[in-house]
Amino acid sequence: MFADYSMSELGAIFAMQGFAGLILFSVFVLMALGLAIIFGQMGVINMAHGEFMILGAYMTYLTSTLFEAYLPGLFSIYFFIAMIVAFFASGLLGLFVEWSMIRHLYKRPLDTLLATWGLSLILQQVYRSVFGAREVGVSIPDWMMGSLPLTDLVEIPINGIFVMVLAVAISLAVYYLMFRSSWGLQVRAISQNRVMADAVGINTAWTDRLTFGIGCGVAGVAGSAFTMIGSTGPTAGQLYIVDTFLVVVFGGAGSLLGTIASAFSISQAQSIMEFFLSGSMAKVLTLLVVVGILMIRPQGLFSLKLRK
Amino acid sequence: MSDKKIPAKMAGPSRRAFMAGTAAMTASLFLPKGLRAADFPTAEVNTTGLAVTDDTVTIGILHSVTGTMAISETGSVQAEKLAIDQINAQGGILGRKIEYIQEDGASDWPTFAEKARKLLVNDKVASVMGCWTSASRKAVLPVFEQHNGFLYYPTFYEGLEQSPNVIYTGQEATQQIIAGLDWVSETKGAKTFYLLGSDYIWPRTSNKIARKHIENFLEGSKVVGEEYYPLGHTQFNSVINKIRLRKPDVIYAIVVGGSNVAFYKQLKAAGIDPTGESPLVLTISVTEDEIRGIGGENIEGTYACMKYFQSLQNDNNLEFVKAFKEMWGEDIVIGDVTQAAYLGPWLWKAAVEKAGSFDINKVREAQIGVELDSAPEGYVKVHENHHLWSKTRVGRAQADGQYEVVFETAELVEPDPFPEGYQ
Amino acid sequence: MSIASNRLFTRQDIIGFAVLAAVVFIVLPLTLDSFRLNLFGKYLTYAFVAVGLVLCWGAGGILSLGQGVFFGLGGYCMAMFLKLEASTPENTAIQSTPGIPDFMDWNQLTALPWWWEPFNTLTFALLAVVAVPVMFAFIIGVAMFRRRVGGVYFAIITQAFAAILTILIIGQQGFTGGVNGITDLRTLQGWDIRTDAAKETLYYVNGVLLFSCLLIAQFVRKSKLGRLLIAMRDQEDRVRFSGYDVASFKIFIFCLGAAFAGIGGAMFTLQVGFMSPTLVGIVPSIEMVIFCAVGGRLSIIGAVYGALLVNWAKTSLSESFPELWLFGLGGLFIAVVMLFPNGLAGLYADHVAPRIDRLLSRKSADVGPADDTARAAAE
Amino acid sequence: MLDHNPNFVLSVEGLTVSFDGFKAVDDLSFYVEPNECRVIIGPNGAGKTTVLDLICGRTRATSGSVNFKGNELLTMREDQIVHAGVGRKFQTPSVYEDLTVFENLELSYPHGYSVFGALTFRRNDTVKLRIQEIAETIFLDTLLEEKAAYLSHGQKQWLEIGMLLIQDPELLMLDEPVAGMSVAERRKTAELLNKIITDRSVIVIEHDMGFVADIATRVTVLHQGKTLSEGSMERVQSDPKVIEVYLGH
Repeated sequence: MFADYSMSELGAIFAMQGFAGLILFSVFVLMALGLAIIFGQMGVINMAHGEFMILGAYMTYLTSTLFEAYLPGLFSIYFFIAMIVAFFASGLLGLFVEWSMIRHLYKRPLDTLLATWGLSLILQQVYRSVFGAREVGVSIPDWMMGSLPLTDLVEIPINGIFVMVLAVAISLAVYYLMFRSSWGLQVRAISQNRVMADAVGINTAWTDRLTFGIGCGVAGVAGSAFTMIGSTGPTAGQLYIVDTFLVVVFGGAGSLLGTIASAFSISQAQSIMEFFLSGSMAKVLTLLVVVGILMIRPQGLFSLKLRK
Repeated sequence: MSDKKIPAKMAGPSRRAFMAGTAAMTASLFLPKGLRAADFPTAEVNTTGLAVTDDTVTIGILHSVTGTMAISETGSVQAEKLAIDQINAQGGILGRKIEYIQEDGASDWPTFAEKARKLLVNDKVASVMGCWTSASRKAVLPVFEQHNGFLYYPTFYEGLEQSPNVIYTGQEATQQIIAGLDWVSETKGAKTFYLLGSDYIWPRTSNKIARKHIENFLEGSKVVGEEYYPLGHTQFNSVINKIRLRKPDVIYAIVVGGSNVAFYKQLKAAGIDPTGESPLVLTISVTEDEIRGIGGENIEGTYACMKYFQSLQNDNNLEFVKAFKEMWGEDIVIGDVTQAAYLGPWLWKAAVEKAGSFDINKVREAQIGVELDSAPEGYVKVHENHHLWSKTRVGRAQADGQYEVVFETAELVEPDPFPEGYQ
Repeated sequence: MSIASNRLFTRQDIIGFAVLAAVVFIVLPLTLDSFRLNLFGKYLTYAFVAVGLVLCWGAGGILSLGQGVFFGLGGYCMAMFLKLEASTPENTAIQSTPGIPDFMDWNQLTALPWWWEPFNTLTFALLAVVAVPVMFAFIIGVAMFRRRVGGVYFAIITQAFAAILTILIIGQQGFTGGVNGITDLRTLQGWDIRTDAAKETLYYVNGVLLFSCLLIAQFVRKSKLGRLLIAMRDQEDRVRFSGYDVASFKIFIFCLGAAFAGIGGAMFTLQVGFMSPTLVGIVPSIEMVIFCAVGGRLSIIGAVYGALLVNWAKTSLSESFPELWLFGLGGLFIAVVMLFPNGLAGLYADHVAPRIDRLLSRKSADVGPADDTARAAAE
Repeated sequence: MLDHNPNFVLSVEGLTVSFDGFKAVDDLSFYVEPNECRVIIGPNGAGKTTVLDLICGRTRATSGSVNFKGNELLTMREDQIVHAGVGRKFQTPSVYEDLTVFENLELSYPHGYSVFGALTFRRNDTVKLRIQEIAETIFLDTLLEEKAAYLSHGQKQWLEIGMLLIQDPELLMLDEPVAGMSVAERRKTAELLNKIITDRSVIVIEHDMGFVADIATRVTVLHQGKTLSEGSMERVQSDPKVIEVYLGH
């Protein structure tokens, strides 16, 4: 298939395809980080994860509308405000959901799956009632929708760079929170031994709530970022759920590094296969390979071998 | 545009005068005042036990208002309700007000079948305005054929079907595709095409027809790529790179739903701005409705091939748009399918009044050849294959989310659901 | 359970089966018109899946989010047979290749694919309805349970299977009918399945099959295998170190659940008249779990009521409040999980069963043990 | 290994397991004779429970050999090891709380191990008699109808021992059988153990030295995954290395 092309063209295409893979990687990381915190550290299967993301997207939409109406001069930077709004909106909703539902279900992880599925249905209908059944168009500042021509042939989409930078920033923030803050220490302590954590005076109830809230907040930021590349509608969140769970499970629950490694390998596999095969088959093959590997290595890529 | 004067078969005496006096669209078959239900005794106009009383007739509306398809089907529901309101304002059909029972297909095909059965068997509705996706139509089709119901189906679709129990008010594939390809080939000199679609029957069949047409009828043209992505796919960077590699003159895109938004945003961000027309982007799946989600600034410059655009400047359409906005709000937009859905109740009304009966067999017979010269899209006519004769138009997307019409076929295009040479 | 009596049915079981039989075979047919009866027939096909889930999930602790895969496979096997019967050369004369299903013709297939050929025989198709889902379940089960994948992981991987199969069916539309599914099914060995009379007959066939599955499920639960499942759910290692090959029991119960689901799928195809990938995917698979949870994850009878109730609620809510029924459905999920973890069966066991027992007997040596188990598990 | 010494029921040789580089059991060897009651003691983290886990197949060894009556256990599945005649009681009582005492014992009755066997298993008089007999041995014959969840901690321990006894294993491994018991229960348990260890080999992990002295034929002291000392109770107690480890502990 490459016979007709010059070396420089091929080089350019491969560079851009590599970049496409990296964007996909960043998208996966953003999708999965929030869930990795919630599912990996707390064992809660949050099927409403996609709806938390979409809440972030809707918040971005609202912010953009407000800026267009009242602060048109600052429109070009509204996106940063929108991400903060998205974080707090999804995070607060997360806190509320934890308080009202999740905390009663910690001993029944499979039941969190059902309850959060119910939650996702309700949220979808709320979005539909509030924002309408149609997708909303989120206006993105012009500077974010362009591309950077690196050479004559290689063009890099700016929103791709933005997503990548965001993925790195959020990964670092989560890493810092989990491994360098006292909160992170508490979260890890609870995930290892809840009873003991309670006994040594950690406020497990509050830590759990905060963890869930932060996980949801991160999802909100991801949703906000995805307004640049995807659609914002009541049911858009469901598109992400399978991919997200597979990324987290494939990485090995409980390991943030694993989540990132798994996002990298799945995105690269999918990106490469998409280039050489047709889209649908690439997706099926990627899923099959992931599931196949999970069957051979159910604990995922990264997991501690523990003494029972 | 709509000054094509074809005499309506049962036109009332002072049609022009009436049109001036009402905001509602008038069907060419409007009955003169004075014709009341009493002139059409229920026992005579309803011999098969449909839900027709002395002053009402009940029809069904069957679309998804929940689930993933609600996004698309909402417009159709609105258009059908508008048409019903307008017909009632004019005195209804055979002196009877239209009442409707709305059912939710919930974006789930078995549910569509279930609800269709309910409407036909339980509610005995005289006709149904409904369905959007091919899958939902295929699901309800046996139900309509078994219980002899009558369905007005609004969506442009892949063709390959001609049921005695369905009137297809949207375009079948050749009506939508061929004229557009000819246009892009003649006026833009396009030679190479990259076909892209969501992975299901409509894009695949449409692309099959497009490929046959490009390869067999457009001299020197060829297809340089054809690709499908799962419904709901949101990552198109890889295919965009493939498109760069193949350097087609035209990207022929039949992407639907949420994927649409992702595709156009990523296309633009990757530096393929449709306004540059290199490559030119031609689609048959993006109406004004979809542009709202995509954002006009992201799709500006894309060409769409439809039979109707909201921006059509004819009297019928101006009134239609005005009435639609009055009913559903100023910022509403109207797409091709919405307009086709609007035709359903009017076509049915025309057929019922032509037949002088609600009986489905009589309506079916009367429906063939019915003409509306006051449809928003202009004059249309029902072909004996149950599809509509209609024009094909090409529009160029503007930043404000509307299309500028750049081309329309001189004549009505004959519907051909089983096109020879394209199989 | 008393040592002396290890009977297949306790008194409570007999009451449960009798009442259900009365509902399915007498009350519903007498009170519903043929359209509603057909709807309930459709709901009952989901009950097959729910009963299988009681065995896998309630008893065995194996939560599969991919039961739609088995339901769909069973349904597709039936649909393939019916489609071939409907695609006679006369019916399909307008096609380029008459005699093959219409969707194949639209996709430029000129001959029936080899793996469709056997579905010309009814016997093969009926066998396949059970065998194909079981084979899939067996492969998944061996791969997962031998490696001791369980709990959440199993749930998510089965969910991924549902996603994969849906994409495959939709993508390979020349062979599968794609997103439209296999539609326009007409006759079974010449018998028109679309008539009201046929639908009524199918309703009873469905009921009888459901009761057969319930009896099998009851037998399994009352056998030592049933107790082993409960034991495995609580103390898997103890079972293993009592000399049992835990994986083989899980594989068995998973396959049994798949077989039930396959039968349900086939009956769905027959009663509804088509099969489509929307029944295979993630959403229906989770909904099927909900039917089971609402009925009571530990009660096979409860599961049937769960399937009936949720679907009935879905239909009537969406008829009266089409734009709001998701609130109701979502609220139901949450309520069941938070407030009634043992579903209808739990409510029955807590409030109704004791009264019935008091009414029926003074010597209560035989109080429904399954319900006690349910309560204990909830604690 | 191949030339299995019939004098030993169990030969453990060079047994090693490492978790991410940490060797929990390091090149361990010991031998158990028929009818011997071997007690393993050692400070926390010495690898006692891990040794039992390795023998019964719960943890996979990194290297070494465990030979039981000519069978290499390291390559066998858990259930096969049980069928070979090895029974294992866990440290925390693991009984099926949702089932009755009777059903707990019934599930351990060595019959109907396959799927088909479990489906067709009949609760006949032989089974009932055997369960009754075991229940008497473990002091639970009056509680057969009781849910295991309602038993006291000590009773659960006995029940689990009973579940092993009903299988009549040739090698019985008990992990801290009297931990958490009241004095009265402890006495009864010692009595029970003395009764059941007479015609089989037993490996016991225990901390209670009085109890150990009561039942042990030989004692193995583990420290950091290795044998520190081995022999009779008196010999081990006077071993200076053992004293140092325990006092230093």
